Amino acid sequence: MLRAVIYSERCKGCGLCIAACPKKIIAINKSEFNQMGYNPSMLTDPGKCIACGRCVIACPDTAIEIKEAGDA
Amino acid sequence: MMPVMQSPRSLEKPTMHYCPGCSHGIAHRVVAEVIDELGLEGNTIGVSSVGCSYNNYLYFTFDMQQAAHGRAPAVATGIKRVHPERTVFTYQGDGDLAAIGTAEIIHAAARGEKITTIFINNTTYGMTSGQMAPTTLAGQVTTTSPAGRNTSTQGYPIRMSEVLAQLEGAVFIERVSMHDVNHIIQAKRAIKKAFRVQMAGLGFSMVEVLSTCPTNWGLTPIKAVGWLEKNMMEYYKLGNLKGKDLEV
Amino acid sequence: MQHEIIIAGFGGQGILSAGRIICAAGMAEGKNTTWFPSYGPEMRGGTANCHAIVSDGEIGSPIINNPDILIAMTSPAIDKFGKMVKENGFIIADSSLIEKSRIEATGRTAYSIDAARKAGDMGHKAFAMLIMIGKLIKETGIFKPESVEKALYEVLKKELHGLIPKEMDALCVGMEM
Amino acid sequence: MPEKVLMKGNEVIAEAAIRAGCRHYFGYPITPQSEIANYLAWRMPAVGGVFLQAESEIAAINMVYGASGAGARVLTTSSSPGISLKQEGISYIAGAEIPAVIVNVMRCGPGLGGIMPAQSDYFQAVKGGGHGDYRNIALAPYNAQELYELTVKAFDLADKYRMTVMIMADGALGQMMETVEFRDEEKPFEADKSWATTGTGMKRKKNYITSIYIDPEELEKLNNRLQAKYRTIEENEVMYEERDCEGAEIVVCAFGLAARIVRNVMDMAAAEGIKVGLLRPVTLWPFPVKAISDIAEKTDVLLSVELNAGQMVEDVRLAVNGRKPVHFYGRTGGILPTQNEILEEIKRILGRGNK
Repeated sequence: MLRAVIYSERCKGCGLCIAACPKKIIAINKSEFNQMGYNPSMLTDPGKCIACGRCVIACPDTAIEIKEAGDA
Repeated sequence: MMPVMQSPRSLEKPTMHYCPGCSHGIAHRVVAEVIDELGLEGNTIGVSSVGCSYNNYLYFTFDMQQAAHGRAPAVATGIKRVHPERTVFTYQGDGDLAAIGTAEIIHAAARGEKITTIFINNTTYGMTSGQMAPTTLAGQVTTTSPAGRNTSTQGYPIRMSEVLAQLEGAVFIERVSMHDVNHIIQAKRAIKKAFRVQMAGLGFSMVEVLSTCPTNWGLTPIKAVGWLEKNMMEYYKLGNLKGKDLEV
Repeated sequence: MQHEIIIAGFGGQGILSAGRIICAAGMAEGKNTTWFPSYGPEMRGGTANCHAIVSDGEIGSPIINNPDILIAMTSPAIDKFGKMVKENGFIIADSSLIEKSRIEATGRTAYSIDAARKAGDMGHKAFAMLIMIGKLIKETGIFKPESVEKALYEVLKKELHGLIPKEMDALCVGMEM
Repeated sequence: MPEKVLMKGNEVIAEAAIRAGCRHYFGYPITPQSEIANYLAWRMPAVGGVFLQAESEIAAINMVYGASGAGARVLTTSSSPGISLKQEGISYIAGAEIPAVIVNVMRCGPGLGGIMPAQSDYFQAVKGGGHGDYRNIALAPYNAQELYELTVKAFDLADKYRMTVMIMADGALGQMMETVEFRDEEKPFEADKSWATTGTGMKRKKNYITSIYIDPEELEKLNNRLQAKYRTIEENEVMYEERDCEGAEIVVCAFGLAARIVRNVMDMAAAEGIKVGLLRPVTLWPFPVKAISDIAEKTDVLLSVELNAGQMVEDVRLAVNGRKPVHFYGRTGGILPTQNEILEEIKRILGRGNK
């Protein structure tokens, strides 16, 4: 099963993936800070991901990939 | 089936230094993807310029040279004349290309130098903290036009794509935007074609990329893409200015 | 032995070429030579001059303050360079172009020959320079006439090589003046 | 067989570059060096090389940066005001540690100045010019033969040390014709250029060429490396000519055309029973400090003769270090000091006034 995987350590929390997601299942994870000090994005409902890749295209930090679920 | 999407081979893995939401990161990835897809990784020499992307040689996996402010087209000319069989591109911002380096870009284009230029237009000098650029819109507030760009004393923004499209040596010129997914997909198509034009030895090619600078615009990344769409796209019309029908 | 020669006139008289011919002829005989032209705006009409040095030894400055010999093709050239000629030096002046009084005013030994008129009679004004060089050979024995022929082949453009036999005739005319 | 030809100084430089294996030239016209470009415009294509007339001196030096970074032997040439414009690129080339040969056929300044010969860019070449702590190797040819020899050597030095080498000729040397003997074949120094941007070919890690170091520690490391390299060059590459300095009453320091004028003065002085020595730096940087220091032990007085208002004299004084008086004589504006003027100055210094 393919889905988006967010590498939170690379994420700067810009939110462009949120705007790009047609399923509205990406949000900023306010409870987590990464090494760079940003609140990274996260998938709120991974099961709904259709692996369309729009978040990958929108991300300026190559922090998202489409992979087989469980690879991350 | 759905392809697995991952970071392009031509892009190094470390995190880039750009601010959150900055279009540079997207443009870098798109350029790297195009180079991968055209099989050019081992054949490419890039030229970094001065501005926020001054050290993007750290982010690509192919050979690169860093150029003085505005001089990237001259440096690329030198490289291309030594290695005509290689793919050579410059990656320049608007201060670099449209102010201090105006002479170099115009003459590289006029010579039909077989190089490709990726021109990042975000209407501001990002690295030096948001000063007025040659592409700053009329009325736009920057640190050196605090009351908004006053065209009677500060002149008008330059549409470089239109300027360069007039030159015989420039064979492919297109303006694209990176503000949303659909536009990024179109932008990639244009960038790929620009490289193909170079590979076919046809002449100078450039893609102007409308980009955001959320930090210096004082906007969130999301609001910044909205500002670009509302303000920049009106003055800087998207589309092909030259070489639309080239078969490459 | 060192000969320091200034050749002066105006653009189009073959002044710079004359200097080169003198140097190339000297070189053909194994001598050291230098040629230094007036350059820049002066190239565009008006006066022209060059400094030619032919020497058995090492040449220091290629620029001549006090020439042994002045080859003058115009009156302004005599006025400008005449008094710079060494006391024991001499002037070769084209009397068909320069007033006698101005030559005399220099107070130097001068050979006045009507080279331009003679050259006109021979069919080409460019021969005047060769007549002057012929006179230079006669008065100094600086090099052999054959060396001038070699020099002409080197200095003149290929399309002018057909003229060289006549140029050599002009040289002989000069050597007899 | 070596060919001996009568050739214009500027053309000698151009031909020497070809023979040194240079196949890329980028330049912009300016008097009195334009014959270099005119010559290479036909000669470069004839040997399969690249001749490109750039849109400015700034573009030309940056093309040099690109081409040199890509591994080629590259030449650019100009004259004083044009060399000022090139300073930006020269500093970048220094910072990126890549080779380049830059010829300055000097004219007189400041500003647009004039087109007559001068040596007033001495400071610019040996003390700086561009920003930052860097050096150029500066070579001062004396005649057509040295224009050839030193141009060939310039490419070798540039490759060997990965830095800029400037040839400091003056307008007269560029414009004059003189006999030059070309060797049949040059054997260029074979430099390792594995650092060049040639495309990885997927066979090696990427190369990148840059002069920007945001991290101060890294930048100081670069500077330390450069300075160490400069010390090596000062040890090994000093060139000068010493003539008749043994027992000389006065030793004149002069380079290029000024030294040629002094050559004549030496003969004139000898005829009057005055023994004049000549110390002629061939490398203006590295400067022949030791040679001049040694001379200061043996002679009573020194004189620097230059086609400027007194630039090299400062280095002569540093080398002499106060042990002996060092005088200066020069003319500016493109006026050349005459032999008589210099002789009179020598007599004045020696207290031999004859009038």
